[in-house]
Amino acid sequence: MGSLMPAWLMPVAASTHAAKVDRIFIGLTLVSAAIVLLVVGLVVTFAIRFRRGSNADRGPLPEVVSREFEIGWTAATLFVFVFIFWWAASAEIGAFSPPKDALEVHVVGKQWMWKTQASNGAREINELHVPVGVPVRLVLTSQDVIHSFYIPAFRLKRDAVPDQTTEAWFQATKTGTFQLMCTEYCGTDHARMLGRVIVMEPQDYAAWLSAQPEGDDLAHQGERLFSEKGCSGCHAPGSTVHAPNLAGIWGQAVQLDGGKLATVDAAYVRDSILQPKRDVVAGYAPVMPSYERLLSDGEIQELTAYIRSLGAGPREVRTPGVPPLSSRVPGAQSERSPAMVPGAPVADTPSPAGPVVRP
Amino acid sequence: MSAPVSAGAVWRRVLPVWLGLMALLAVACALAYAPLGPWTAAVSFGIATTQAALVALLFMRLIEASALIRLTAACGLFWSAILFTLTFADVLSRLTRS
Amino acid sequence: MSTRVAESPASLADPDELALGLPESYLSAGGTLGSWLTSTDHKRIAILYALSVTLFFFIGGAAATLVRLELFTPQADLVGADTYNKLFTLHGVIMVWFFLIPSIPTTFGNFLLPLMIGARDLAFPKLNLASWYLNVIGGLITATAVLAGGIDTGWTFYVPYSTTFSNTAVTIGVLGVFVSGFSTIATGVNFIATTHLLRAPGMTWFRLPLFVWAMYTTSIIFVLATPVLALTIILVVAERSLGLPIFDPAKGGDPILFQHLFWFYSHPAVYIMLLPGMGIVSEVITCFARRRIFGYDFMVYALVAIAVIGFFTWGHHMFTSGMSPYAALIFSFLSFVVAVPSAIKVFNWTATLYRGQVGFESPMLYVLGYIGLFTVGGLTGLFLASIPIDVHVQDTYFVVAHFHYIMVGATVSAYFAGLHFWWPKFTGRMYPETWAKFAAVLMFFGFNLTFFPQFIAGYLGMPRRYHVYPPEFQVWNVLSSSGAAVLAAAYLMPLGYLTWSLFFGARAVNDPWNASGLEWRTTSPPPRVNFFGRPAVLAKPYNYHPEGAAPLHDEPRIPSQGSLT
Amino acid sequence: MTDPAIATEAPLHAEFLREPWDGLGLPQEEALSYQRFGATFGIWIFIASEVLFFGALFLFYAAVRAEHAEAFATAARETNIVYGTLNTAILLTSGLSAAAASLASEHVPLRRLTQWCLVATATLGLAFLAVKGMEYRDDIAEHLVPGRGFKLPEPSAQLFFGFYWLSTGIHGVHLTVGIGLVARLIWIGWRHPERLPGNPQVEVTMLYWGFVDMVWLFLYPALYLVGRPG
Repeated sequence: MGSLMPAWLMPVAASTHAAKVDRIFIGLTLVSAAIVLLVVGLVVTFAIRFRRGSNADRGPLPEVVSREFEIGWTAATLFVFVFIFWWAASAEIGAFSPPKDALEVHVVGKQWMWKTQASNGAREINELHVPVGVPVRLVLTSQDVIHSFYIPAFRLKRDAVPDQTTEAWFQATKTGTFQLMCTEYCGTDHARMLGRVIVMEPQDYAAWLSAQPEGDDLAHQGERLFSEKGCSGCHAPGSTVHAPNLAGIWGQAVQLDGGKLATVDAAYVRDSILQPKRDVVAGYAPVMPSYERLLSDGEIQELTAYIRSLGAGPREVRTPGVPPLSSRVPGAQSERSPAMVPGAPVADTPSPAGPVVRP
Repeated sequence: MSAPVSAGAVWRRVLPVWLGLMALLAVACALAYAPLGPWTAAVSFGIATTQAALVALLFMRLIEASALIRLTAACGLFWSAILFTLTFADVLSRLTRS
Repeated sequence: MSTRVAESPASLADPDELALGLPESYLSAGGTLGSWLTSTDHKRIAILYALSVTLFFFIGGAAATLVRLELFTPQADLVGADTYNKLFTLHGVIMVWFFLIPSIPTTFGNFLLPLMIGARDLAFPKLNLASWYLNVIGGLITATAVLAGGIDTGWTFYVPYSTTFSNTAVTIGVLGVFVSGFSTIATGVNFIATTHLLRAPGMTWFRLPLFVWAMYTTSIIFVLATPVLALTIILVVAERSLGLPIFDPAKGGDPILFQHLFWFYSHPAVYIMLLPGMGIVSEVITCFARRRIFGYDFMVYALVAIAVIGFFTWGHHMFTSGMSPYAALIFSFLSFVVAVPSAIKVFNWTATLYRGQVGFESPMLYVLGYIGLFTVGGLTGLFLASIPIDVHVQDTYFVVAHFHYIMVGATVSAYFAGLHFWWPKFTGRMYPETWAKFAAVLMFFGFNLTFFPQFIAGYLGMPRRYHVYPPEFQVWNVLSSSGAAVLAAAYLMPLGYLTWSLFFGARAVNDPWNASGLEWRTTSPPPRVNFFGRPAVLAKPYNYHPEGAAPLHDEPRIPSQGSLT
Repeated sequence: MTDPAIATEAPLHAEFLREPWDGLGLPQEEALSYQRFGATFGIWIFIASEVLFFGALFLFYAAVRAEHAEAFATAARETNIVYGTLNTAILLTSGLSAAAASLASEHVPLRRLTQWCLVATATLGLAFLAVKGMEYRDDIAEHLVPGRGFKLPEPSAQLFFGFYWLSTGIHGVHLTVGIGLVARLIWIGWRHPERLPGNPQVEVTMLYWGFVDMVWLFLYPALYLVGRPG
């Protein structure tokens, strides 16, 4: 079906989802072209054939024809439209939830750059390196206004909303460098909030990852915070305060006060840190203070990664080429984006996507 | 309904409504302190709806208005219902997700 | 006056027609500025509105011209980032609230609604005049925001950018929109009451011209959607200027809730822009095909269905916003459903041409262009209702192209069709037909050249609201900007020849198109009281030929539609 | 289409008849009654529009409350239920006098009753604003204005008070407009007593007043009755 459209009219398709979207797009284009040709063809034909004073036959139309035609084409359009809805919606439902073994990448948008932190420790600015063929789950948030994370080659777009998390996922099918853009208007340099997504072969990715300075691992940062911010005072196993032990709870269902069940995931952990009194686990007193304003979004993400590393929940990541968590030591974070560094002068031309390069 | 012609007739029509409204206000105020759990909001807004209905039907005379005017008032409610239903379809499913 | 008509060989007038010693027209009843600015005559208020929307159209058009010029190259060489952001915001705000939404209802609607139903005026003439003042005051307040440094939020005013981050004159800008909202609601109240209460004897609901139905359904949206925008604006102003926490995410507020409230208004607002154009097309196409409209009842149901279902679909603007995916599916389905009545209208217009006596006067050329542009705009709407495609093209030029096909390609074509169709009735003058035909054709091609490349650029991934862009998109932007130059010329042309016709055009007869509506059963231009005596209606509209019979060449209208007493 | 309730023995005043209702070719009495129906219909369309306006306001309240139920309960406990209940009673009573004014205005002999009911309505409206002013003063003294130095620690409690100030403010503006409209009628009744009975503007104003009452009936539980049992 892809051959029906000239290549220069279609953007590069480099994810599993892109192929599906293109199929629906081409299908809809064909249906639409047929309808446009039908309508324009009929309008032109009627207008010429029944032009004023022509000799065409103009016998009266029986009333019944009109009614049957109306019902006929109403039903036909409704049928076609509902079919397209079903087609598009089923593709969408199939892509609702990411595969369990996805690599998790936290994305923070801020005026006017993208910061990414993979759960295996890689932190980048305006760049994202991912292995080909591996599902990647994006957890997005923003530090200021709404941004939108858009990779045309993956047909992927998701808004990053301040103080909320949104999710999306993709699985790249081609190696190369692809454009990343902001598509939710966010102020002066909205048009320069660009970046690159670099898709690599798994072994190249592993090599790239191991060449990264170590110690900026999310979970280890979180571990440090866990004691610095005083969480361990209550949540550590030997604590005198009666607080839930966090080991092994990731991905589990916990019983809440009031009988509800909650699954321990990023959103639940975030809520428990910021609004601890909202969903208290059954059997515990609501004594925890809120950490709202005491922790940044990034720190919450690090704490979440730490809690997650404590328990092998169903979503635990096993990424090729990543050393086990215990073998890595905490250290200073480093930012190493060659593309854009905050504060650096911005060129008037945005950085082009560049040709697709195989590393 | 025949239109009243004396001052007494006017008051006979509106005073009972007012008494009902004041009684409902007292009930609402008292029930707000009752330990009804999650039903508190339902009860207090239920009473408010009843009061509003009394005002609309009897003070604003919707009960004797023509079908056209009643339809107009119903349109306001129906469109508000669209606004609430579809927005809450999103808000509630986002809330329960987390 | 009558002698001049008789002398003019170009005039189609039957000399007797204007020589009856009839009362003076609404135009000559007082020539001072004061007599115009205090008039409660719906026809004069329509002219006032026509002047103000034309002014706003050219202000918004000037901003669009600068935007398109800037986009000619990928670099920022004409204006900087902030100026560009203010320009597209100005273009959007002015065009949406001060041109597109008031355009057809307040000009054609004001002028024609009472004439078409055989009334002397709208139900509340003073309210009508007040609505014009509110509209102009709103427009001036928004224009003040430009002088105060401009607004850079885009016409959508998304929070938290508009409330806490933008350093521009957002408050003044949105207050202008707020004030104009009162004007819109006042117009809606007036039109609904007029349609219900002031129809002439015999003018039953199913004898109403479709333009009246379009005005009626538009008014329902005016009245029920605009207040939600007003409240949303108050929320933004309260947060931005009064410091009350409303949507502030740091305090637990929900920016997505703003989008729900905004689009609950702004999606139906698209139908505010669309339905009136559909009304005009139905009037013009029947007249120049000399046929009854195909499936009148279905055309009415379709208008009502679009107006009502249009309120259920706003969420398709929010598929990527982080809205719940289940809600997205509901909105996607409802968006497909609302496309069905639009499709029915296109098929019915096409079928109306069948076995007609089709003439190609300038209003008809605009209408034929309308059908093509509306079909493309409507079908690309299906792409945007499909969630996977929408996720890809949301906030790209694909969306920009789609809504310009609907709101500019279709609606502005309909606006010009109506302007040329009723110009003789409004002014009593004929315009140069050759120029008008040329402008119609130029507008169609200029429009397609401007906006079709944007579909491609959008699918290739060019985001909207970018003043610099990756160089691979330049070819599409060059095409688009060249088209914009053609389009600008096509829009300026009517301004020239229509103004010329006011002074030098031939006098128009009462019914130059041999059309069927009640508005043609009075003089051109009509007198203050609209009709001589009380019109009565005896048949369905578009009575161009007996029911069940074929239209004959230039057959005179059968005289049962309305009578001049 | 004429409304039976307003086709009454109200006097015929030619000056009430306006364009375009005078050109319908109806007898004067019928034209006047038709025009009155038009005015009532018009204000009801406007009220339907206002329902959506306040509907959106309450939607905002409901959505934020659904998300922050606890904080809303805590915050709502800080509102002054005495002032709130007193104001509700005042407004309900003004609704009584408004309804009585509307009924009485249809009869010439009840002109004085109409006038007194209008005065009572406006006075009760002013009393409401006075109580509201005292409540505002106390709220400010108790640091219930969102921002720096806000009384409660939870950030989302500020959202509740954002809604509190905004909604009572909007309602206050509506009420002030209502008082202005009633004052205009009182002025008409005082300067031209014969123009009050049968004047369509009485019913229109009183319908608007009734709607403003209804809005408060929902604001009362939303602002004052939340979180009281705790």
